[in-house]
Amino acid sequence: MNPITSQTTSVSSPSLPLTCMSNPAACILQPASMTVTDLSVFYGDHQALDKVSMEFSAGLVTALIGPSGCGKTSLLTCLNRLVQMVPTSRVTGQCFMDEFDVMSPTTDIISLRRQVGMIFQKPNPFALSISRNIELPLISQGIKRHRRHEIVEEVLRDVGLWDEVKDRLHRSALTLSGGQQQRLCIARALALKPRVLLMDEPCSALDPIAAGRVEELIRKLRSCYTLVVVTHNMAQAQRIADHVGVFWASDEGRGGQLIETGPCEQIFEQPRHKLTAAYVQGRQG
Amino acid sequence: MAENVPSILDQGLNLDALVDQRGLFWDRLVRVFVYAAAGVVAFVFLAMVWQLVRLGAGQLSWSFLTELPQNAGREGGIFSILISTLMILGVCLAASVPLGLASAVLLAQTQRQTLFAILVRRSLDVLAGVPSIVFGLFGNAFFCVYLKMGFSILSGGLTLACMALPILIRTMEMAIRSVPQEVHHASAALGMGPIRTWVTLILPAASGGLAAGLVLGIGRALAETAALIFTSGYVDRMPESVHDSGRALSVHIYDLAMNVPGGEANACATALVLLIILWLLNSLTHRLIGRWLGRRLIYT
Amino acid sequence: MFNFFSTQNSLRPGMLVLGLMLFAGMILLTGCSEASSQQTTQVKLVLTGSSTVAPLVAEIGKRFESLHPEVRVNVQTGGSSRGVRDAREGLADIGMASRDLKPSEQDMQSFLIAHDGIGIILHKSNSVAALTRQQIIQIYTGKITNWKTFNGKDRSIVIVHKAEGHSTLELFLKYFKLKNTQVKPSVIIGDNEQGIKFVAGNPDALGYVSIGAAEYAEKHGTPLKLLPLEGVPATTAAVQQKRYPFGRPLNLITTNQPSEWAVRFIAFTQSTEVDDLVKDFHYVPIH
Amino acid sequence: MKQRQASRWKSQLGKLPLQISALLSGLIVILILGFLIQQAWPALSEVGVLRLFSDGTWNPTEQVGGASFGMTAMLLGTVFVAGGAILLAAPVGLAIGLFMRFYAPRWLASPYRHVIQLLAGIPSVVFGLWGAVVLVPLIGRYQPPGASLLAGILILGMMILPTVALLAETAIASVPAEYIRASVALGMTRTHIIGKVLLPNAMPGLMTAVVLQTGRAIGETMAVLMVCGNVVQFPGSVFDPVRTLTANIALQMGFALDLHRAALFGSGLILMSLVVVLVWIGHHIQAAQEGSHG
Repeated sequence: MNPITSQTTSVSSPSLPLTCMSNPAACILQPASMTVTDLSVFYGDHQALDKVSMEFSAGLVTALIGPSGCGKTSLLTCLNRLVQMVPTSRVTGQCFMDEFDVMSPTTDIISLRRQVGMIFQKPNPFALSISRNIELPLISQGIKRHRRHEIVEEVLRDVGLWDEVKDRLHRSALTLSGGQQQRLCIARALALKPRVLLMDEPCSALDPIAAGRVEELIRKLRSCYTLVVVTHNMAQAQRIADHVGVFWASDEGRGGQLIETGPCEQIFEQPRHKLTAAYVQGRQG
Repeated sequence: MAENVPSILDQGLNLDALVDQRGLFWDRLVRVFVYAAAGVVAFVFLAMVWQLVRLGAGQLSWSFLTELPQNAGREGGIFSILISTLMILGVCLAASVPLGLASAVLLAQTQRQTLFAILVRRSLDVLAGVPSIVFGLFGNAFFCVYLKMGFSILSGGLTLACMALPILIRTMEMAIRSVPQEVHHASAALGMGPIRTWVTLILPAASGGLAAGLVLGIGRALAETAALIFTSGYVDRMPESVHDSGRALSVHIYDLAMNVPGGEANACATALVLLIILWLLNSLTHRLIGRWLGRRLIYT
Repeated sequence: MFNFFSTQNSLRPGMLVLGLMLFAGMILLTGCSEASSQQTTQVKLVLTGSSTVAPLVAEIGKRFESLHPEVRVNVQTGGSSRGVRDAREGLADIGMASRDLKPSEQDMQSFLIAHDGIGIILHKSNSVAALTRQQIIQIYTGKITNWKTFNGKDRSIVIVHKAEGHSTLELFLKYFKLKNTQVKPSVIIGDNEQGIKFVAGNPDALGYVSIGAAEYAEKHGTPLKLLPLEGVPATTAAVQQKRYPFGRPLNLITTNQPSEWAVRFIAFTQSTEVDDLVKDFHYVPIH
Repeated sequence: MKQRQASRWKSQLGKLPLQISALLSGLIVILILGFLIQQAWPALSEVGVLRLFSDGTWNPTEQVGGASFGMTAMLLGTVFVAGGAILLAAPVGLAIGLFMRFYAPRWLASPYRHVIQLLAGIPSVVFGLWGAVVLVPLIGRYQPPGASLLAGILILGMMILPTVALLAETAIASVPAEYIRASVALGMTRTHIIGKVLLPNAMPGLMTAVVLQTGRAIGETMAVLMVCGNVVQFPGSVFDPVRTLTANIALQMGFALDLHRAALFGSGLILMSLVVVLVWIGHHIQAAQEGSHG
């Protein structure tokens, strides 16, 4: 029995605790670790990522840093196979979530995406009401209405949005501020009880105060979820990450490569690769 | 028909910046021509509408809409004509909307220019240009004779469906394409299946544009005459089923104007009814498109 | 779906409109299909053919329907030849023709329902009172082009001619021994009504239509007048007395094995019960 | 395993109806073409394509001396009416477009545009009605019979004018505002800007509009049928009546038989090929435009 396919039933089971965060010990679904091996991504003739191998440890925050256009987002979209929505895309290499093959053609990608949530750079709530935004994915899992309402409240409390929006749950999500929208998107992803959460520059479209709140949220989510965060903000990476992967575009046009990976302190204080040192210091100074 | 929707969003250009140079011959000549054209066109069209109103308004009343035509349409109302028109429209929409929507969804989904998509698009372009009388010929030969439907509302409605299809598909595809790609991504990332994504997110988001396309299609179908004369016929009785022949509003106008001495007044009155319906639909389209554009702006 | 609307009303007016329209369409269709299922128990008589006969038969059909509610009579115009053809091929139960059967159509049987004639019509304001046969030929072949020749106004003659395929045209050409290529028309019209309408709207026009249709229009205030032909006034009375030289029969056409209801309908059409309708249309009853 | 395959199956199945619908929509043109050819075949094979053009007159039912199927006069009638209408509508429509964009006082531009939009929605049969009731008697008063080439050109021109004007305005509006600002900054006059900057840049859009509306004028039936007089002849002047191909079909389709009917489908084929050529030209203009603008 493959947990990727069994996920659906366990989520809808009423015995499941409402949330991990209020009581981490009650997590039934442990955060999963993810491993990629020799992963390359092509868009048509263009190669975006070149033979990347790395591990994202369960329950830890891994930050991906590096200049623009070096394949960080491509790597992220491989982890939930969103990459295949680009019609010309092609992926080689392997990717595992715990011991299950993500890239296998027999994988149920719907179930996969429910376990591997994703937050985008630009907040992208649907043009629906706030509560509807969270409920919609739950409806497609067949969760009953009263249960959905409980989940909406729980996840909105988790992201610290409940007190701000509880009186206008039926107003359009587009009336929220950018920071609120992004937290709503995180809440929407959490409602599915993912084991891994991918974040593509989640704070870059937000003002510093809103970004601070999202960052705080990320720290709170640590240990309940495996988090993979792409960021351009060195200080932020330093604040939130346990592990850091540094990417660099290769010179031969073969796309981005992973040039260094390691614990956060090591990358920022004793970088081994000279490009890492330059990049980290350049940005810091 | 108003197939095109001119710039609803003005580009914010300061038009007062364009001025004529005083006394320059060409500037003056062009200005005179432009103003004269605008004036003459406005005058001619206002005269036309006014004459229709003058000839037809006297006949308009509630009973005109609710009574059956008498004496070849000279007297009485247009009730059976309205019902036939509605039934023709119903058949037309029932056939063209599902087909059009499905085709539009498919065409909007194909990001790459596959041969299939190119061929379908090109043939729809040609279909959009085919004269309505040719649709009439085809409808007569195919639906009435070959499929043995005879002169019937069914034949007429299906012929109109073929006519309305290209405009439906074109506007619906535009509407669907205007939904940002992020919605697809967000939905996929949340593990929602394609069917649910389309039904609960994409189509509702595009609904304004879809409805506008639908209204445009209805407008085209309502205005059509030539394709209907040889498919749905011109029996002015109350149709009992879609297998009966039925006379559409536009065919009624034609018949009263050309074949009925003393039918002008009722022809003009019927034309006024048709114009009012079409103009209501037109303003509905503009509302929908305006709202739809407005919502798109929130997205981007 | 219901939930969707209840929470999203304000956000989705387009969806609402779409839904309503589709809903209305479905109601219409179900209504139609119900109506058509009732239809199957009914008898449907289809008549096609001459546009001269059609309005009369349509009225007779209405009366027939009121006597036999299970029957529905559908009348479509399309010219005499088409009427004969449709009846022969079974597309119509009965054909209508405003002429006799041609030698090539002897496999069919015709049933006389009324007499009619073809009359020359002018606008009422036209001062010309009579034209000889020769003069009409000269006008139609373009040798005389102005009303001045007949002491009318100095206006060119607008010649109204019928479109190819109508039996009125065939009879006209036959009667005046003309070929269609010799005729130099100013305007081509389709049905009788169109011709009457055109002449009534044009003081310089000259045309030829069914006498019945013309008299009917004249009586209802249409400004036109019928010219006598070879000294005989073009009236229903003259047709009735068989004095008018340019008369024609109005026929119903069937195959040699007409259906039961077709026979009953034809019998009804030929009966005295509909003489008042025939007279209303200014045709001449056969009795 | 089973569940996964089922879900793949489902997504494949979901796409199939869409493909079938799109295929059906695309096939309608083929179906129409096929049926036109099939129905026209007796005329094409027995009479021959050549005779459709070489026969001097249109007398498909003539008993004495044999039928003739010449469509040249009607084809010419179509060309005259449509050509005249577009010659009338194109300059005036352009002027209206310019008026709405650059000349009309601010308070007038928007209501004027709205009126033009309403006019673009008037069905052709209403134009025909007005033409038959008002315009034809008016012309007839000066030059009988009134129903004439001129009436056809005027009515058809009026009919396509609003759409030409709206398309022209859209084409003009699509010229980047920077061009105009730059021209204004250079002190160019209004006519200069329009003639040297706006029109050359808007030309592909204008041409597409003209081509598409020519197609519409060629295909128009009802309005033309009601005002043109429908005599098959080469018109000697604009006051002579003409018959177009479309009016010919509408006039005779109801009772045509055998070869006559087949010949009418033949004329439908001619109309359709005219339109295909126009659509093709329109596409090339558009493609050239997109090519030049990247």
